Amino acid sequence: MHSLIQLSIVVLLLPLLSFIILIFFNRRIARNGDFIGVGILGTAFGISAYIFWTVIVQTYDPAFRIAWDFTWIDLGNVPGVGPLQIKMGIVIDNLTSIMLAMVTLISLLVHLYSTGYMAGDKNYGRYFAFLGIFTFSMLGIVLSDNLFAIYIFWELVGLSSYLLIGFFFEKDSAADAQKKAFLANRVGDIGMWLGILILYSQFHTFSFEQIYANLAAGNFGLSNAWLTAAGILLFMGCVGKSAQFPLHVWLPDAMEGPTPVSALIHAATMVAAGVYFVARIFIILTPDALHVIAFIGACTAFMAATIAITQNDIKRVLAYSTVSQLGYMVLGLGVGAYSAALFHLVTHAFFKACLFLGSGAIIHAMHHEQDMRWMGGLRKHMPWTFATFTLATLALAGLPLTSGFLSKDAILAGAIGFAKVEGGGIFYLIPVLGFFSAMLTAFYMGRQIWLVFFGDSRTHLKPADKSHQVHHAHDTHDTHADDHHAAHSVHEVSWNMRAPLVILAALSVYAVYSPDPLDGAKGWFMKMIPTPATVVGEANPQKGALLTATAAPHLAGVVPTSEVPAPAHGATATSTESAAAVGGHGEAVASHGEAKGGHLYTDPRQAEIVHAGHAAHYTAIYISSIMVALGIIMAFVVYVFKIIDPEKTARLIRPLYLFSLNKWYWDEIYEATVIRGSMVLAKILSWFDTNIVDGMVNGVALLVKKFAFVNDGFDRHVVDGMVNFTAFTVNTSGAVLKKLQTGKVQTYVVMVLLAVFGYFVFYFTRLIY
Amino acid sequence: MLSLIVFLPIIAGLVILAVPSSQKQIIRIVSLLAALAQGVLAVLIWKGYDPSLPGITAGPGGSPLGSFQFVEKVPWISLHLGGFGSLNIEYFLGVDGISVTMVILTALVSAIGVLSSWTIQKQVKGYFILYNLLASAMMGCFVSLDFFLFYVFWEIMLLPMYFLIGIWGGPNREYAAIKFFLYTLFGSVFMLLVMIGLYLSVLDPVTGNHTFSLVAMATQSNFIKDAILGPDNVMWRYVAFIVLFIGFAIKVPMFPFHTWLPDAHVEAPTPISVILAGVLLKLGTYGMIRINFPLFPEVFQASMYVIGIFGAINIIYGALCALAQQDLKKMVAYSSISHMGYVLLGLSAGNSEGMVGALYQMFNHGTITAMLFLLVGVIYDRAHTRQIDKFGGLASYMPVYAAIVTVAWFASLGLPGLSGFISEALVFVGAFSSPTTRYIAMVSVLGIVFGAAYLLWSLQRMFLGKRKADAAYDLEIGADGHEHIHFHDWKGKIDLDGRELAMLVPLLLITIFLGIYPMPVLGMLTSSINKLVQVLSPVVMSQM
Amino acid sequence: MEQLTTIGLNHYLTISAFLLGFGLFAVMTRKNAIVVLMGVELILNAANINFLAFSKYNGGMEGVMFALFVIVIAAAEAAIALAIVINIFKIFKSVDVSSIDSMKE
Amino acid sequence: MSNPTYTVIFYLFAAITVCSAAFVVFTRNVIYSAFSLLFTFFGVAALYVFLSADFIAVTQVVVYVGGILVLLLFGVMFTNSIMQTGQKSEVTHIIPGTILLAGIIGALLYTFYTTHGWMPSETTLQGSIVERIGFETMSRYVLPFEMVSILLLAALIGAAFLARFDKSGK
Repeated sequence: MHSLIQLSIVVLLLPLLSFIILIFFNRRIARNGDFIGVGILGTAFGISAYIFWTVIVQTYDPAFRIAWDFTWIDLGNVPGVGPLQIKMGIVIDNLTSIMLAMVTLISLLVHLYSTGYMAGDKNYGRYFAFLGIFTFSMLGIVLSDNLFAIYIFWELVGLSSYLLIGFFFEKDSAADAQKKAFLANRVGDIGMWLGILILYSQFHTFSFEQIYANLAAGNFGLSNAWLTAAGILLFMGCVGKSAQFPLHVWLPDAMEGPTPVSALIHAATMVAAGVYFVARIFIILTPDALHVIAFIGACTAFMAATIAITQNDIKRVLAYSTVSQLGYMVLGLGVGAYSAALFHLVTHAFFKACLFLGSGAIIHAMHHEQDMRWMGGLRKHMPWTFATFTLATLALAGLPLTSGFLSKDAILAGAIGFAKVEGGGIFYLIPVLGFFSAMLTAFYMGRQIWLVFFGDSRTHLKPADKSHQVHHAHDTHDTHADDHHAAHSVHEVSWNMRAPLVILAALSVYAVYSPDPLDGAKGWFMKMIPTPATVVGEANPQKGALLTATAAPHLAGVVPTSEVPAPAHGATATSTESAAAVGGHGEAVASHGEAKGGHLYTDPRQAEIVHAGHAAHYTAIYISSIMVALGIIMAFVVYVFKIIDPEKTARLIRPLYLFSLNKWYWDEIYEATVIRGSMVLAKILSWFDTNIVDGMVNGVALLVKKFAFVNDGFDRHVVDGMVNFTAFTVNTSGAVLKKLQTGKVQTYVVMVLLAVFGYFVFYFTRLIY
Repeated sequence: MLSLIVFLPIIAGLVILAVPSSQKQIIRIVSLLAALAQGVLAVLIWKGYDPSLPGITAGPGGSPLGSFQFVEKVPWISLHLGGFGSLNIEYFLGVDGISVTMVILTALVSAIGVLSSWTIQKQVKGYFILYNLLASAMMGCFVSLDFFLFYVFWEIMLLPMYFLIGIWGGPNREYAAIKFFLYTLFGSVFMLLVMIGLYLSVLDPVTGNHTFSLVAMATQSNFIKDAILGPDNVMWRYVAFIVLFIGFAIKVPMFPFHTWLPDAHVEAPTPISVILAGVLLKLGTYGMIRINFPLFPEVFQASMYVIGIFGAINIIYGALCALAQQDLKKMVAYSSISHMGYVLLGLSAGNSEGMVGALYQMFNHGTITAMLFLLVGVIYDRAHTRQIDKFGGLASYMPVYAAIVTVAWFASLGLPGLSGFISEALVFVGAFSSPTTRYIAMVSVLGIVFGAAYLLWSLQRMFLGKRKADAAYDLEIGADGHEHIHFHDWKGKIDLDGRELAMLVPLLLITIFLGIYPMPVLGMLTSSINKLVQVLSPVVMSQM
Repeated sequence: MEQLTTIGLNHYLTISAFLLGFGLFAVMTRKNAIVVLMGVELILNAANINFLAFSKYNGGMEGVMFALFVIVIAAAEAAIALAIVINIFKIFKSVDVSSIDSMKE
Repeated sequence: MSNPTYTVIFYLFAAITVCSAAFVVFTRNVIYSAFSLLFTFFGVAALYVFLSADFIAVTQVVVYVGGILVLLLFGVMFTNSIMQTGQKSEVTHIIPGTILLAGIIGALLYTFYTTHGWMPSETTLQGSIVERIGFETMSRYVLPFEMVSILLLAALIGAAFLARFDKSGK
């Protein structure tokens, strides 16, 4: 076993150890054992930093990969399949080591921060235990080398998120939020699970490598539609975890959890897991699946941005910006800008964690006031928080010289290139939405900065009864008295909450990632995380043909620069030929980091996109800078110079304003359709079960007819099943026959004689005929 | 060995018979000792079991030896009936991978059941005698390889169950008991007919005369070609399969025949619910695997699709019904209907993954649901109500209980790291891999979500939030200044006491351990299941 | 005409048939227990007529003896029956047979 | 024997019997039916004489008229006082009753007049049969005779027991 593997296993198990220690013994240890959590995470981070160093810095190789696995379940010699084992394993490549370092670092910082933020909570120790198990499962996702393991840790992440969101479980809102989060994730997970099943049913393995190999060899037995379905279904897991468009509703509510948790889980790591997973399965995604992913990402980015504009809760604004940024990443993956998306994942993790921790500091300082409308003027009181928060904001808005600028522009460039390659039209919607969201991001972040830090304190403006104003529950020990003298008692937070802010802010500077403040592609990250070659292009001949259909016309335009005739891009193109085709694009590819990794895309479409994406780099920079500038200017116009009064505007476009304020009514829609629907269905079925299990056929009719009497029927525990039905029939027949038994002797006599007479008649008729 | 483990409880019952009924403690201890001894024997069997031997069908030379283990085979009843031929019934015990896991489960659950019967105060003597009889019968069903013997144990099982529900049950107990009894009897009557039919159509390859031996029946070549249930009588074979299947499906319980389960569970006392859900339901599916499928493989092949559909209905229907329940115990009952649906689905897949998953699910459902019912019993003892809405905020006041409930609930909704997940996952893997049941699997995946829904919802309503206005307990400020709760007329510990922990912790540990490393159980299953799949596969039938 | 003038077996049988029919009618239709008893007596008489008629035209004594016994038993039957009727009257305060239907379930 | 007077007398008694029987059945008044039953019994007794069973005829008169009819009248007296209208007794099942009355009588007559199986033997009973009855009773039918007497005794005692008014009031 490679030493790095051993180390990574240690890293994986350390947080679990911390969980086990703390969950059982936290009451018996001094300070409820928070130092144990911090210490263990420190160690874990140290080890993963060493791994990072060895993998990224020392062996500077894009293709670096070591793996190790063991047999977990041995199904013996299965008929029709042969020996069948389900293996668990660990893989370490550049992506893994980067994620490893990132997760442990942020987790460590959050642990540290929490020692200040959560001090004095009655479940202090349990909190750190939960952080431990979360880190454990997150590391599991990062390290595992097969779909099954990822699914396992995926669910475990869901569990720990459930536990942490509902940490203040006495609050009903928290309890609702945790349930909502878990269920929304479950919905995504079943999709993911089905995707896994589709792949397994063909290859009888869960391991990534073997699935890649089998697909590349074209062993996929089912039709191509199934493969696309598998891609989209797997992506559903990401939709759930990283709160993409239909299932994003749980993330904002998840802000009920403690703020450091929001920073760790709902900004930096867990939500990023979805993107990480899509990256892992990136090369098995068919173009159709990628289109779906791209569009969902774009929609998410745009929708969340529009919602974020009008939110008043400081954490909710950040939450929606998180959703929006995740949309960017997914969009990036969808358009094939693989490395850019992952780049954004890492940069976003840092500056968003910084933002959340900063907001946590603010909330802490403001005595658990979360409504931005009652803040303001904090600049003077908390300089550190202000500085770091602003830097992170700039990164989020994507201003030059920040890390966010590099990654976001790379994604947008990829989007433009993608739209070009796909032949424009509807596909241009994706970059357009991207740029528009960039502007909105700049706008609402500017708004937030201004409302929170500038102007002077508006605490006194806060109405005494805030239940009408604020739609979310506040922390339990939050009284009006606090709010009123809040402005005076506001003070900078202690060092253990300040240090993480500084570190994270420092990691939001461009220099960390790339020497060139304008081009992330020159940085080590995008060199180390090259876009892998897809395996589905050539895995399915018919798909290959389809590809040329889409790509050929565009290629025709490119051909003059390339010496290779267009047909070479056809399904019949051998890898060397199409490699030449890509090589035909000359220095573009050379300057493009992938060439160093000896990456030659055998799939013409992918080659096109990568190239076009690079070509569009500067266009993207220009446009996005303009949009961001626009956004910031708008924010200034509205909130600094007060040229436009937001209230007036809101009244002016009230429907739009409400639409955004109420988050596009997604919660209401789900409440009305899914939740209500399934509850009603459940009630109906249980009524159906209690009353008419027999006769499925007319059962349906009865369901519809008696729909109104469901609850009424509920109370009556009437006959169910055949047993009582038979009893019923016997009863009625008895009731009918009972009429004959009058108990009057004469009636019996009559009957007897009737019988006798009947016999007579019968007898004589026999005689006569 | 097997005889000992089967009849040990009955011996204990006889001992109890001698004890004066005033000595409640002695009676309890005697049956506890018997249960523990059974457990020890089960562990010995587990140790001594060689997982490489497949079982299912006879070994080389048509004799069960070399395929089954711990075989005990002596002629029991052998009559010469003149023209009818001769009636040979054997006392024939033996285990293979399928039964040995169930034997372990039975021993475990009955031991737990005895512990949880400690609170029974009414007619302790009679209760424990019946209980031990029940334990013996269940164990006998799992180890007997002679159809007649199996049938005898199967019927013996009904009687104590009827009384245990009907005497020690809740307010509506007679109704529930009668319903249970009628349903199961209805099934077993048909079983009797099929059994006779099989007897007349199967020849023992060794002795050459008719036999009830399931081992001989499992080999299609032992059937007389033109006998009533011989290979030629396709129609009768279908009829026999369906009738037998219904007989077992009632025990499972499968969808249209499941209505006895909620009533029985709601009325039955906690230990009996534990036994019922933990072991009895498994007998249905065990019967299918041991008798129904291998004896009529071609019919099974033809009806996979139907079984799968019923499995899916069980999963989703049960989950939805559970979602609508107000009574916690009824919810758990419906959840076990839903979970048995997974077993059916896995069986209908007809491939190794699915069947291993189904068997493993049987085992896990045994432990997990036993845990759920015990937990329901705990709160019912304290609050004398099971209405979910009568609680709230319990997590603050009963932390240990809340923690264990959380683990159990998550185990039941199939959280990875707990045993339930692996079995469900394997079931789905299998069901999806077989083209027959692929779409069914795609539908029944919904069950995962609904399962999570009702469990989390009940968890929230009972444990999270604050005490409800009409809760079944009061709040009071304790000596240490913290809030405590106290239930009316409950003298004992508010949180779990030693006995309850002794029942719950072992199950908890088993659930977690098997969730992390399933091989100790799966390892015993695989070879038998692979053999079974071979027996059921169309290839084998084509040369039959 | 000769059929009518010479009295034969059938004449007696006819009478007995009528008596039987009337008796049955009484038993069937009359509500008063006493009248029902009278109907029974009519039936018995019809039977007796048959006995004697047959025994005469057969020249045997069996019919006669049987008629004798029948009469005796009829006497016993009447006694018992009336006693029962009186008891019924005591209990139900009526001899309306149709009102006595405690045999119904 | 074709003796006109004989025939006429026979028809007379037959008419008495049948009509009085019909009156017994069809009248609504219990007392009337009781008395017309008296005529029926007489008529039947007369027919017995025609059947040359004089002893039976006497027995009939003694037992029925002297015993049973008195009993019946007692019953009537006990159960309802003559004065009130309770003597009227309603009818039930009138339709099936009439149908059966007609049907059964018709059926019987049809049988009698279509059956020629029984042809009267030459040796019909002639003269008085009293002593033959005595012989038969003491020789061949002695056992039935004794049994019947015991039965009668038991019946009478039982009847007395049943019919007695006891103060306990059952």
